This record gives sequence, structure tokens and C-alpha cells, in this order.
Amino acid sequence: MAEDRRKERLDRGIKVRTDGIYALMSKRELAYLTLPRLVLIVGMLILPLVLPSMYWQRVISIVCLYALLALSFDFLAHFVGLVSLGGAFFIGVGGYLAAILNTTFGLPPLLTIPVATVLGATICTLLLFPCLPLRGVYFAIVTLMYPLVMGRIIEALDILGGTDGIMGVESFANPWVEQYFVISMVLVFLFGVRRLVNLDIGLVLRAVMDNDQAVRASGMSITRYKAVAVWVASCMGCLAGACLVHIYMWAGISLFALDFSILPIAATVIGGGGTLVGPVLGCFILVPISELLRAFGTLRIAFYAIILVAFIVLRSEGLMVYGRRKYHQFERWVQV
Amino acid sequence: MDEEIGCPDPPSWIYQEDFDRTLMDILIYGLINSVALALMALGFALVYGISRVPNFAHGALYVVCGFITWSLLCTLRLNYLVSILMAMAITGVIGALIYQFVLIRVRGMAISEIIASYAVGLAILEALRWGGFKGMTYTLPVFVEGSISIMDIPVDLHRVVAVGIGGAVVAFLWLFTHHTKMGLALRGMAQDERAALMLGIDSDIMALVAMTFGSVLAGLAAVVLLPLGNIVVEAGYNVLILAISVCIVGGLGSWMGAVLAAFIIGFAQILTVVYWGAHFQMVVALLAIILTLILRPSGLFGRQKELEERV
Amino acid sequence: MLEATGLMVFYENMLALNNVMIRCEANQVVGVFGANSAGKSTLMYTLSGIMEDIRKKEHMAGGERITVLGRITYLGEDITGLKPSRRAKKGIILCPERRRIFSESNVMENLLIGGYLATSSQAKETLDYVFGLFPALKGLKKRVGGFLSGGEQQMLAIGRALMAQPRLLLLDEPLLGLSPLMQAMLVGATKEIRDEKGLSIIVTEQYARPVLPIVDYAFILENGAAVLEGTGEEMMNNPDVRSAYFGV
Amino acid sequence: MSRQPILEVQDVTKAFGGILALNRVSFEVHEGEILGIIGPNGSGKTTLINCITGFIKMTSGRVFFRGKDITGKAAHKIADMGVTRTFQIMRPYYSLPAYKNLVIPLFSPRAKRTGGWRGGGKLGDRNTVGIDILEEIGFERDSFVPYKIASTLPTGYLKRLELARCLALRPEIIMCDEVFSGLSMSEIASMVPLIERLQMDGITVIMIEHRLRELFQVTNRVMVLNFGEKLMEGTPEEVMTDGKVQEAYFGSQKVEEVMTYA
Repeated sequence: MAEDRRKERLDRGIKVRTDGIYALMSKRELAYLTLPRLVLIVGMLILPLVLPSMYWQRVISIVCLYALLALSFDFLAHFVGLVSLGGAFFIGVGGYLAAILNTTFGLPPLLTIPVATVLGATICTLLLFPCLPLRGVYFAIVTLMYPLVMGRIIEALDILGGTDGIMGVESFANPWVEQYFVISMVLVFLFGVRRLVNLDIGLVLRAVMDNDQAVRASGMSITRYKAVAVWVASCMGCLAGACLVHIYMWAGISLFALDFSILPIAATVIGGGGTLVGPVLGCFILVPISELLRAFGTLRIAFYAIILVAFIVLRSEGLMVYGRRKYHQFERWVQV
Repeated sequence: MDEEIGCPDPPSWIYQEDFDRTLMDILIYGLINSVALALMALGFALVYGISRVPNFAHGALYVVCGFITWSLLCTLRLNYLVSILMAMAITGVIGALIYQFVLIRVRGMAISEIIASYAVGLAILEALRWGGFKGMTYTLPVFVEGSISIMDIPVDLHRVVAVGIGGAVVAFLWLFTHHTKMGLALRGMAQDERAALMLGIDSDIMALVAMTFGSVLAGLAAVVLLPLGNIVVEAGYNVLILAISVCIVGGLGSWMGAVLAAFIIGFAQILTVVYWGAHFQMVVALLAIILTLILRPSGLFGRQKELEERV
Repeated sequence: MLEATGLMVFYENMLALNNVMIRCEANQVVGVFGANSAGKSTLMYTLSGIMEDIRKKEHMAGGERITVLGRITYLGEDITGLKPSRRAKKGIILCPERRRIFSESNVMENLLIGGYLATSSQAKETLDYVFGLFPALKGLKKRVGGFLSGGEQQMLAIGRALMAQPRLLLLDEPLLGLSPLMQAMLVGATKEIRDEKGLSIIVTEQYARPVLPIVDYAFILENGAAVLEGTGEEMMNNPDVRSAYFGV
Repeated sequence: MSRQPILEVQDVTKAFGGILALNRVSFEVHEGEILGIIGPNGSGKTTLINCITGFIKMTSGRVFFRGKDITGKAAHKIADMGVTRTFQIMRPYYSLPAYKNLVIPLFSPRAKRTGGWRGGGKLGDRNTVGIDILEEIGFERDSFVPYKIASTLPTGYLKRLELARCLALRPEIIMCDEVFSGLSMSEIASMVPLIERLQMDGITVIMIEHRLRELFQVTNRVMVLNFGEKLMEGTPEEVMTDGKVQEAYFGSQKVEEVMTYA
């Protein structure tokens, strides 16, 4: 009889132990704690080595750029409570900055990327500053509008190369540099953001998300903390944009295209929001699928969308949320 | 998904030829443009206002209805009115199916809802594109041929009819949501779904009704507006962006606000076209949205901030 | 009229209701008393079926797993696991904690939305009844719900629930945060509803004292379990209960 | 008294969509005092606190804190000056352990300056300071209570946590919005000495309450609001015997009866 029993979720004993300080006591527990991280790091580092062609290596780079965007989205949405649909805005600002720095001022990629990242993030934060008091879906939509406006302005005023874009941007020294640079950036930001949200300052950010009234009552300016968070997030976005420009050797209006806003969010949804690893995983699923579907020609996007819907409907909580639960907890039937 | 799908083009229903640059011109075409925007936005506003589902497949439903009408009319050679009604009904059913099989699984998770409905819309539009609906060859006939002149400005009759239909829809919606049991129940659900559940209002069925209704409205907008231009897949994306913009400026969930916002954006667009050129049309529209929100954070008629404050 | 046996509700592994047995006869006022987080609201949600909705939503979002065990029979019919809207149709209407009125609609619309299940003649009749019961609402017909005071909101919430033609009315902490005057008024109104409409009412409260005079039978919840039950008088005479719940 | 009041409220008016929630309310509080504010529901008590602390903008009127005009300042700036408040609907950070709840206010500039309640002007480790504050306010230090996730704490502790959040700022004024409501008899009994402690520490307290018996234990000045207007102000005895208050607040019931189960 299902009537008098229920399924119970329990933390695995090993999880309970490794939550404490005793983690280093046994190899098994050490492995439990570090193995997932090692698999991730090693996996990402050897990816360029095992993949056969230049084509797929390029795909890896693009995946990583999307992963950075997805990370920035996940961080803002689930740890600060700002749902930003403006991934393309970050990409565009970072990308154009890098292109200008490279073509006009002749800086090498080694310099353009960090400068574009920091400067771009500052510009993005300043431009988004008036929107920070907006809540929920209103913030989302305004950030969605930003990249569209930028694209239109560049087109209408015919500045920054207009519809032709800025051409002749220097590429990375060689494909290996390119790939290992973006992969290491993903790893750095993944673990960096994870660290950040677990620090006490991360708690404050989370408090801004679910309890802004109480934060105000504590004498702290919410807008200031939101601005800091947006700056961190746009750093990731602008970095991705700058890299993208150097990979494609071109900056154009399509940097502001909706794709860069939507795909990272889709990746976050299927990967599991609030897990930080989930969005990265999502990108590693979605982008290659899109490539594999090229055989279908124009129908590609339709198939792609259907797969996306299937993921969302069948595992609505997200892959990593599900996976993490399975890893840390087990289930059993108990009599009551 | 790396195809260019982004920036909407200037709406095709505006005459971009010679603007006489008179006040009347601006007034009349502003009115027409505004009604067109309102028609496009109402379906989206209704669905969001009632079920809190942001239906990002709205644009796709708009285009689908246009294509179905075209197919019924030109392939099956049905009567124009019959094809229109059938097409709207079919669009409604498609909307219902989308809700029943996709959106119902992610109810209450806003981001998932957006992505799921957007993906469904994407699938529909791209399937249509693949199915061969591209190019400029698909047009619907206007309802009424000919034109009249209002204050010396020639306006073709179809546009006059469109304005009439727009007005009728708004009036109908107002009556529906204020004076029918179903309409009131829908409004209740929009405000507090669980409280509505406690009163015996089945939220799933209501959301299904709202979605069907919203899809029919999208279809209606399509059959009214598409005869003014060609049926193209890109219209789906443009309509979506415009509908969202209008709803946001008006304040989400308030379709009366959406109507007002349609007028603001509609006139802003026409004024821009007249004085700055069509290039700036979208820039102005988008900037208008951003500015409105910064000045009035929940839209013109959004849930009043004071209500939220008063705990 | 309503009988729930062996009700157990788990939020993940946390036991919110532990083997609760509760019964309500026709035309009775049953009180359920207990401190905060004793499980009063959980019980009300379970009886009205809202728990089914909460469980569904939690499951979709990958949140905690909610398990509901036990049987609820209502008018001789097993309604365990029935959707909340179906239960409402059968006459179980919950008037929730913190009132949850529709804050953007005006008083009249709130009541009309409540009348979703009623036929138009029933609605008209009940509308008159509600305005007779709470004359204060009459002058506020056009006022938006969010601008009402706590007491007015509570009157509206009860009126709205009555519009749904209940046969069993569940009142979840109706007196919470109200002034003594308002409390006395609402308690009086509750009794009037029972007497005139012939309803059964289950009312939860943290402090039993104000509602005790109209309660026929009472249960006391502690940490999710029904620890004590009896008629109002029996309760009043129990020294432990007096000090803990009646503030005497 | 010739002293300057610590908080002076002049003619505060607030209109919500044409309805006057507050109509020209004025009062003063002196340093170290406990002022009670009572009134029926909807009489504007919470709105008054919201206006003073800058959570909503008042329609007209002025508020002075130590002679300085703080009208219309942002909520966080007012809190930064030491004018703090609790919320009627408690707003702890539910997903965090109790002591981590205090880490957040301890990030505020004011806490950094003052070091928190009892802090000597220098902020130590936030976790330790948080636990210290919790201990002072009745969380048993050696038990697991300060480490429990806030959502699992009983209401009594959550109310204390609300107070603790104010204390982390080392406030000059605390405005308590119904700290006794929703508590059991014994919890209230243990809360009363806590309020008295605050007074002994030199903190000015403004209390909105429905539970008159306990309120009158700690305060000797009460203000009555009704329909957004100040009905009267005076000692508990004066208030309880006033005819207007009787009518507005207690109806036909006897005062003693009201006192027991308010």
C-alpha cells in the first residue's frame, strides 16, 4: 500500500561528514569532495586535445564564451535577484571596446581584453545604473531593450563602422592560446563567483535579493550593492565580448543580437539555475547540439527549439539541481 | 541559434512615402499606428495579466494565424470571412495546446516560462520558414477596397475598419473583465492565484482559457493588420518585441495601460518618422520604453506602488 | 460532516502534521487552537486541498517533497487528493490566513469574484446577506481592496468566502492582528453565519479566548499533533490549557 | 521638559490614493523614553513608522532627529543615523542561520563605525559579534539555537532576531511594530524584560502594540491613533479612562476584559 509509506530523502553519510572539518580523514571522503571539481577542471582542460578538428575547437571557444555569459546571468538572477536579459549588451560593449582599442589604438589582444573587460563593465554599470531600482520582470525587459537600442543607434547614426562593423581586428596568437585562454577564464570565473557568493558579502547580495526591505532597514544602500553585482556580472559579459571579437576578428551590430541574451538563459534553465555549474553545463549541451543540427539546414532552429522545450518540460528543475540532489542524497521508502 | 533574429524592422503598415507633414497626417496615422500596436499587444497583455505567463510565443501565433488564413483562402479557396474565423479558431487551439503540453509544466517559474514559450515560438516560426513561407508573395486581401478622405488626407478604408475593430476589441475586453463571471474570475486569478483557488476557481482551466483567448486575439490582430503588408516570418519577432514594449510601458498585467501605451508609442513612432526619418523609429520607441520605466518603475498603469508599500 | 483521520503532512523529512484526527459535525463551530507553527495553517491547507497545489508547484521547481497521508471524508465521500477547486465546488471554502483579498480590485468586485461558483440568484441573495452582516462594507463598495484596513479586509474576506456558497467554512486565524472591538464584532458575525446559514465552521486561532464562547468543540494542536480535544467547556476547565492558550 | 526631543514629528500626513492614512500627526519622544502607540487596525500606526523611517514618502509634514531634519531621506540613510525599525511581518533572512542573519546588518557603514551593540567603536569578527548580540537578546549561546536556520526558528526567536537586526546597528531609536503579536503568553513574558533592557541601555523605544497589558508594563506614555488622526496622548491610566478611546478601540467591552485577551 502506498497509503502508509512515503519516500524519504536523506543526506548521504559521507556528505554529512564532509560538511564538517573531517573531510581530510579518509581518501574516500576526500574524493567525494574533490572528484566532481577535478572532473570538471580536467575535463575542460583536455577538451581541446581530444577534439579532432579545428572546427570543433572553435565550437569549444564559443561554448566557453556563452558559458561566461550564462554564469553572469546565473549570478545576477539567482544570487542578487536581478534577472538580466541583457547578455548581448555586455557582449556588444565589451566587443566594440576591444575592437576600437585594437584597431584605433593598436593595442595587442593581451591588453585589449583586460581593458575592455574592466572599462566595459564600468560603462555597462553606469548605463544600467538608472534601472537598478526596477524590480523583477521590469528590469528584465529594460535590459532586453538595451542591446536593441545600441544596435539601432549604431545603425541609425552610422557610427563605429555602421552596419559594416569594425573589421581587421587582430586574432589570438594561435588557436591553442585562444582556447586555453577562454577555458581558463570560465574556470576562474566559475570558482571565483562560487567563492564570492559563499563569502559574507555574498550573503549581503543574497539578502538584497530576497529581503531588500530588511537590508534598507539595516542602513545599507541596496542600489550600491546591486551596482557592485552588476559590475561583476558585466565583467564576465564584456570579457566574453572582447574574446569573441578577437576570435572572429570583426565587431558588428550582430554582437547586440538577441541570441547572446537568450541562449545563456536557456542554458541556465536546462542546467539548473542557482548552481553556477549548471549554466556552464547547459552551454556545453546547447551549443554543440546547435552545431550537430546543421545537417537539417533551415529546419535546424526548429529542432533546436523543440529539444530545448523537451529539456525544460521533462526536467523543469534543471539538470544540475537534479544531479546535485542525487549526488548528495539518497531516497528510500519508509513506513509511517 | 546564431541566425540573425534580433532587431525589429520599422513596421510595414506605415506609409513611408511622402508624409505631408501636417498635423492631421500625424493625428490620423498616429491613431492608426496606435490601434495597430494596441491590437498586437492586447493578446500578450491579456495572457500575462491573467495567468502571469509571459507568452513569448505570441508573435509566432500572430504569424501562424496569417498563414492559416492565407492557406484557407488561397489553397482551399474558402470564403474570406470563413477562413478568417476558422484561422482564428485554429490559432486559439494551438495556443491552448501550447499551454496544455508545455507551459503548464513550468507554471510559476518565470524564467522557464519565458524560455519555454520563446522556444515554442521559435520552433513554429522556423518550421514555417522551412515550409516555404518566405519571400514577398504572401498577401491577404484587404477587407474593403477603396479609400476615403478625412480632412483632405486620403485614408484607405481597411485602415478605418482596423481602427473600428481595435475600438470594438477594447470595449469588449472591458465589458468582459468587469461584468462577466469568467472575466472577474480571471482578474481574481491574476492577483492571487491561490486565493482564487480557494474560491473554487480552477487556475489551470482559467489559464488555459486565457491562453486560448490571447491566441485568438493574436490571430485577430494578424488578420486585421496583415492585409496592409506581406506575410513574412520576421513579422513574428517584430510583433513580439512591439507587444512586449507596449505592455511594459503600460504596466504589465494592465491591458488598459497597454492601450494607453500603444498610443504613446504609436504617436512617438509616427512623429519620429515624420521629423527624423524612419531610421530612428525603433530607437525612439525603445528609448521611450527605457525612459518610462526609469521614471515610473512599474509602468504607467502597473500595479500601484502604493499598494505594495502598504503592507 | 467532515472527518479527517490519520492526517500526516511531511515537508521533506519535517513532520508538519502528525496523525491528526479532526471531525466537524453539521452546523457545528469547531475550534483549532495552537501556537504559531503548530500546524494550524497546514491543517487548513490540507483540508481545503490547497496543499495539493503547493505540492505540485514544489515538485516542478525541484523543491522539497511534500507528502500527504491519511484520509479526508466529507459528507460520506472520500475527498483525499481532490483538487482544491473540486473541493470548493462541494462546499469547502477556505478563508485564508492574512486574508489574501484581491488588493487591486474594489470591494464589490472582490465579492463578485467570490461568487464564481454561485448562480446569479444565489449571488444576489448572498450579496445582500453580506452587506447586512457587515454594514461597514456597504459604504466601501468602490474602494480598492488594498486600501482597506485590516478589519475591513477581514470582513471582506469572510464575505467573499460566503459568496462561494460554502457548506463548510474554514477560517484561518480570522482575528489575527485585529483590535478588540473588531475581534468581538467578527466573533459575533461568525456565530450569526452559523445560526442563519446553517454552515459548519472550522476556525483556527492562536488565542482561544475570544472565539471560545461560540465554539462547540475544540482541538488543540501542539507541534503538529492534536494533543487534546473536547467541548469548549471542557477546555476551559482544564488548568493546563487555560494557562497556555487562554491567557487566564 | 526643556531638553531637545530626540525625535520630533510634525504634522505628518500621508494620503493613499485619496484616502488619508495619516492626518497631521505630531508627537515628540525624548531620549531614553518608551512611547507606546495604540489604535484600531487601519488607524495608520504602521504607516506612521514607514513615513518616519523613510520607507514610504509622506505627503506632507516634517521629522526631526536630534534637531536635524530627516524628512524625505532615503530609508538606508535614516537607518544609518540610528533610527531603526522592526517589521510587523517579520523579515528575517529565512534561508540563513540565525547568527548569519546578523552578519548582514553588520556590513552596514553604521555597524562598522560603532561596532554593533556594546561594541567599542570597532567591529570585530562579524560572526562573533553576531553571536554576542544574539546571546544578549536571549539566544542561548551554548545551545544550537543561534546556529539554526531562521525558517525553522519559532516565532518568539524570530521576533528577537528582528530586534537583534536593529541592535546590530547600535541604534539610538528602535521602532517596534507589534513585537508581541503572534507570541504565546510565556514568550511575551520573556520579551518584556528585554524591552526594559533596551531602555536601560539608553535606547529610545517606540512600540506599536495591541497587547495593552504588557505594553503598559513597560511604558508610561501612550499615544492613541484613530483613522489616521491622533486621538490623545497620556499615561496608560488616562488613556484607558478616556471616553473617546473607549468608543473607538474597545467598544462596549470592559477594559479589564480587553486587557486580558487583547
